[in-house]
Amino acid sequence: MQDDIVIRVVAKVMIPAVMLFALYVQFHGDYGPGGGFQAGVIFASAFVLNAVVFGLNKGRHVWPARYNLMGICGGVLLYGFTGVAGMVLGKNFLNFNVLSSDPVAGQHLGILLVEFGVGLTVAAVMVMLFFTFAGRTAHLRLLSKSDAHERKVSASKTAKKVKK
Amino acid sequence: MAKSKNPKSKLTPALGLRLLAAVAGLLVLAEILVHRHAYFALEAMPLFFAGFGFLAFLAIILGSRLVAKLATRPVDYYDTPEGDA
Amino acid sequence: MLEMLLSIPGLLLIVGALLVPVLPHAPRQAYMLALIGVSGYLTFGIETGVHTTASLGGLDLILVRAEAMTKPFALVFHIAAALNVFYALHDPNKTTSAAGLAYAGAAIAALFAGDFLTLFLYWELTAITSVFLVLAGTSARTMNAAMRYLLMQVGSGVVLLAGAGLLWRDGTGLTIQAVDALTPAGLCLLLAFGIKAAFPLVNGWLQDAYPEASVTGTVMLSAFTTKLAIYMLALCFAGFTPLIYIGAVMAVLPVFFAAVENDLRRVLAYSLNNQLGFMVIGIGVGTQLALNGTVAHAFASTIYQGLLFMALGAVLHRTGTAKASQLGALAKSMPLTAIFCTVGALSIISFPLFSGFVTKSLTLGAVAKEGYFFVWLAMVFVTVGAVQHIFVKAVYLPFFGPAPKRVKAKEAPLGMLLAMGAAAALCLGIGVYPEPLYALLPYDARYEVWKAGYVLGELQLLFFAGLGFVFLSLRGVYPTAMDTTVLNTDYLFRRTLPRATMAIAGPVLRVWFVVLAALKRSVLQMLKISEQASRESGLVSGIASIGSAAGIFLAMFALMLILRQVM
Amino acid sequence: MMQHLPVLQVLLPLLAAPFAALLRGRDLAWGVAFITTGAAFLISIALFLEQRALGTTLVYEMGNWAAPIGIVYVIDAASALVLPVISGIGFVATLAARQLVAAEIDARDHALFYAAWLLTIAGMLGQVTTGDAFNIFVFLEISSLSAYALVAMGSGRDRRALPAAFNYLILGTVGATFYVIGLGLLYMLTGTLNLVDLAERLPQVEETRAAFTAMAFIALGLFLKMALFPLHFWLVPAYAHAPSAVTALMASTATKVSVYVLIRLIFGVFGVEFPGLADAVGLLVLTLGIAGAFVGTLAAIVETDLKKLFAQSSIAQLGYMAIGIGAMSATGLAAAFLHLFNHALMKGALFLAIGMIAAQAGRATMGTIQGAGKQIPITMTAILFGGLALIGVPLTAGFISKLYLIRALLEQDFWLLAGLTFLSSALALAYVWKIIEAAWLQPRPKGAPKLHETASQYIPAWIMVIATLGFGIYATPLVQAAFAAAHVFIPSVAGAN
Repeated sequence: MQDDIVIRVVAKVMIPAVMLFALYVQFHGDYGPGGGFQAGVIFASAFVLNAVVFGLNKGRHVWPARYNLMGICGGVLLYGFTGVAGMVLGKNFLNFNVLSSDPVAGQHLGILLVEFGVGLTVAAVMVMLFFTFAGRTAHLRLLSKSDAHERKVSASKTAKKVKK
Repeated sequence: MAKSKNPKSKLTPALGLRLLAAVAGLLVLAEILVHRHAYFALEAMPLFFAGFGFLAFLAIILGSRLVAKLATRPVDYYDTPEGDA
Repeated sequence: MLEMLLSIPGLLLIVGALLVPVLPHAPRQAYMLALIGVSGYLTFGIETGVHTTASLGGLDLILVRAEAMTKPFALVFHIAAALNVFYALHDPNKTTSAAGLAYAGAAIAALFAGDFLTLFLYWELTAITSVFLVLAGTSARTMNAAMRYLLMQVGSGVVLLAGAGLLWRDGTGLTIQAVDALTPAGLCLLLAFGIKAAFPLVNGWLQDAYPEASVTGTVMLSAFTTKLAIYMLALCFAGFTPLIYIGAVMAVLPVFFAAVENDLRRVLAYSLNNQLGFMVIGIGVGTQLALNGTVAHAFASTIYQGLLFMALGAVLHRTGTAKASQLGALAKSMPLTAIFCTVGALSIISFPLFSGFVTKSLTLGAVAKEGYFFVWLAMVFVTVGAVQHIFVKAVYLPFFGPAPKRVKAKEAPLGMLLAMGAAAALCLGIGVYPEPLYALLPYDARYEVWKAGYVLGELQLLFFAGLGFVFLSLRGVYPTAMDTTVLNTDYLFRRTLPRATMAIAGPVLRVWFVVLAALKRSVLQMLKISEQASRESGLVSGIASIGSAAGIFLAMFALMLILRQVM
Repeated sequence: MMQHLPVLQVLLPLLAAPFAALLRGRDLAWGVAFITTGAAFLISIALFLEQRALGTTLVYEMGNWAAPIGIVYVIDAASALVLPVISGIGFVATLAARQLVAAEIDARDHALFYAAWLLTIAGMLGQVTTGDAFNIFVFLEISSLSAYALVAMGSGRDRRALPAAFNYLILGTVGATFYVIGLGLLYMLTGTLNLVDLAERLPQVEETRAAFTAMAFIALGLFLKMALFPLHFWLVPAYAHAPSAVTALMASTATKVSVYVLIRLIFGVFGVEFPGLADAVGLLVLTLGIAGAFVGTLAAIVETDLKKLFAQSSIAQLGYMAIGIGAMSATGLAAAFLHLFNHALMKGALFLAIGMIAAQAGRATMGTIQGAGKQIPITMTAILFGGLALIGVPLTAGFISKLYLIRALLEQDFWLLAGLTFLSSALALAYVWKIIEAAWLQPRPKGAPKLHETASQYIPAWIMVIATLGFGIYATPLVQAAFAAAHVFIPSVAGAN
């Protein structure tokens, strides 16, 4: 799959665009369709495409395994602490009005931060899921190779017998 | 008041016996001199108490014979466990 | 707390007894004597009437109440307690001295109880503390005897409680006063006191347990329980005529048993039984003179019976046996004990100049005055009996008679001698100068004892009884003591009762075992079924596949909807 | 700070979880878990005291949005009673988890384990505090999913943990889905998800078939999460093959939270007068409850693996809670709350003690504890006390809850049921005696490995035992709290408590 030049060139062009679009969807959630979940998935699809096109190790290189856990936890903590910020500033948990002088601006800021947290977590989860399952194919292939080898060996043995 | 009397075989020393007879006689004599205020007719009878004392003693020994025959058991009777309460 | 301790008589001794085991030997005796002294002084000061009351859950209890009759009993109990301390000077056993003191305290406190509930408390306390005295006995049979003793004593307590309950239910209140014996409550109380006063058919425990107790234990036991019962009978059932005939039977029967019995301490237990018979006759007659007689007799009997028990206890302590068949010629080696024992014997056969004479004559006179001829005759007969089983059998033969085999014995220890001496002095003192005792008696009725005719009659009776003995032994007919077990009314509880219950229980038990076996089989069957059901693959709790679990789930859902329609 | 307690109760473990996940160091994750559960326990006690002092319900509006629109956290007498149980058990289990997890799960997964551990506790606490129906579902999912993960983590030592976890996952999700379907129906009928608001709007639509179906969905979903008799198949393998620490936590809290949610919805939202509730559901719950009690006890009698044995007995005990609910009366509810509280203590004690044995000996079966009475007396005595409490021996907490349960039944004249309850708890004596006999009366088999116990091993179990005995001997405050909780749902008729 890696050596098909057309795919490689198109992928190279597409991946940055996909990421950019993901960010647009992320921050556009307030006014139109979008928001953390959708943006996260799109963001993750960029990495999946990369890994599919350029191979797992390159993919793993771009998005190392430890990013997964950090992404997930980071997202949740971001969401949580935006809420806690509301508490620190005197109001109840998840109260965004107090985040800036004007309550409406506060709401916007709050939503943006929270949605970004969600996006981060979802992206990390999706990439982790992909690599968990994709990683296994390598493992499976190894298995299949060893089966093929055995078949070859047994086939040669029967062939020898037939020759005798 | 010690009365040296050993039962069964030989008689008590003569002195002891004679002493006994003297006291008995004295008590019987005293009966005549003394007037006793009696509640019951029988009690008023002279020498009632003397006779009754003697006969009662014999009756008790007879009675004890009866009890000995009926109500005695070997010494370890209750020691043998027969649902001893 | 201290004020309460001092105001309730006897409580000082009970609480004080707790400290007894802690003290070493010598100071312990002094401490006990001091306690008895203080308690005696306090109780003696209490005038008649109600003193302290308390209320417990709506019931008002009279803790301290003195009757006319209470003072002599309290005094004699204190004297007995003191004598017991002296008597047990040689005995290192801490539990018996503590139990003995508590026992005396409980008995004294019971005297002053004003209502049946407080009485019940002390009644049980006397039972429990006295069991330790029996348990202190050394013979193999002690444990069983103690248990039988405890059963009877606690049984009496339970019956007392039942009586009190019935009284409370009838609304007659719990205060101790004359009770009509023919009501159910009255019967219960009569039985309760009767058990402890060794009425016929329930006297077995007295002859069974007392001789099994330790040397000092028996002496302590002989003083309190029975006299307390007599005191209660006198309070509640004075003048109840059937008591006269119960008393007569109680007096006469033991005479024959005592004649046959070989263990001299058991002989004394029988004689204690017939002394109680005398007192019960006095209560039955119920006149002031009779009651005076009973109280006086109880007073004197506690002392001379105690003395006799002490003397034979000393003999047992020194020679190791109290069997008439093994004792003889002890006077030479135990002269003082012999003398004190003789004084006791002379008192019990009411020989003039001794305490028995001045006290029993009151009862005798009262009975004669009321014209109960046969009862009077029985009482005289019993006096002759006393001559036989006490004077001859328990005193003359062991101390002065021939010794079947060489019995080596030393004189009793000092403590015992002191106690016996004091008791003997008391017997003689009361006999010679009875006025202080008469002053203590509840009523003023008097009976002129020192009339020549009466004294002569008494002397003739005793002397010719003695002659009877001489006559029989001369003819060689006088029975020698054999070592046998004499059956007594406790036979009823130890053989007849168990055999009867087994007769009834036997078939019932057999049926029960059959039922039980069937039950067991069915339970095992059920368990086996449930085991199959619960095994791994079993229907009920095996790891069912998800499909079946979901199936059940949906079935439940459907069931709920159907239920909704149906209901 | 005080007014934020209701949200902190849930927020603390929720936010601590990601932290714990990130901490790879030795015991760091456990440290976070320990501090968080400790704080949560203190908070729940503070909430309990504050609620009792005020007497009314504490309401905490998320983001200051008012009730029907905004999500509110409600602390009333009922939740104030259940919160300390969950956080208390969580704290003590975390205390014991250090030893148990170190023995049963390899070091690499510790951080993730404690993350899931904190999440499941946060989920349970959330279910109890939240006042919004859908929010309950969210927390239900949070606690269940992390529970599935925790159970699956047992596979390191016992491969059968995987199928058990998978079973648990599927059935748990089926239950949760039924719950959310029911919720959807309710939302369609009433247009609101706030519990109080729902309760007010429901009477108008009570008669419709949809309302009853919604109630049926919700009730059934929770029956499964609560492991009521026929729907209990997931529980025994899940508890038996999960890591010992997880069994200790789950057995004492997971099903109890579902019981609380069931009470909160059935009595709080639908109310006792809801048509068809008393007779249809009530009757069903009673029969399933008593059936569960017998099945659980009989299965426990024949069981040899200790974890399975006490898991079976959990089904029986849950049967008793169901009976309490089925009685549909204030005393019945109070009995259910009492048993919810006491059972958590008893099971906590038992599984913590058994966990210690399993950690040492691999599997805690009748064989491993044969003659162990002399080698590890203190741990075995903890199990003994737990067993006695299960039977309902006086002076233990078990007795108090059985007492009020039977009283509730007698008040409703369910004479047969009271008898059966009594019989089944007496039957429990069989499996407790089986353990006592194995531990003390039989000699230790020759080759058996030597068991040993250290203070840090048996202290958590003994904390629970002391709590069981404490609440058994001096039970009045607990009983009053239980009745206060019951009266939140069934207002007390004057006189009848």
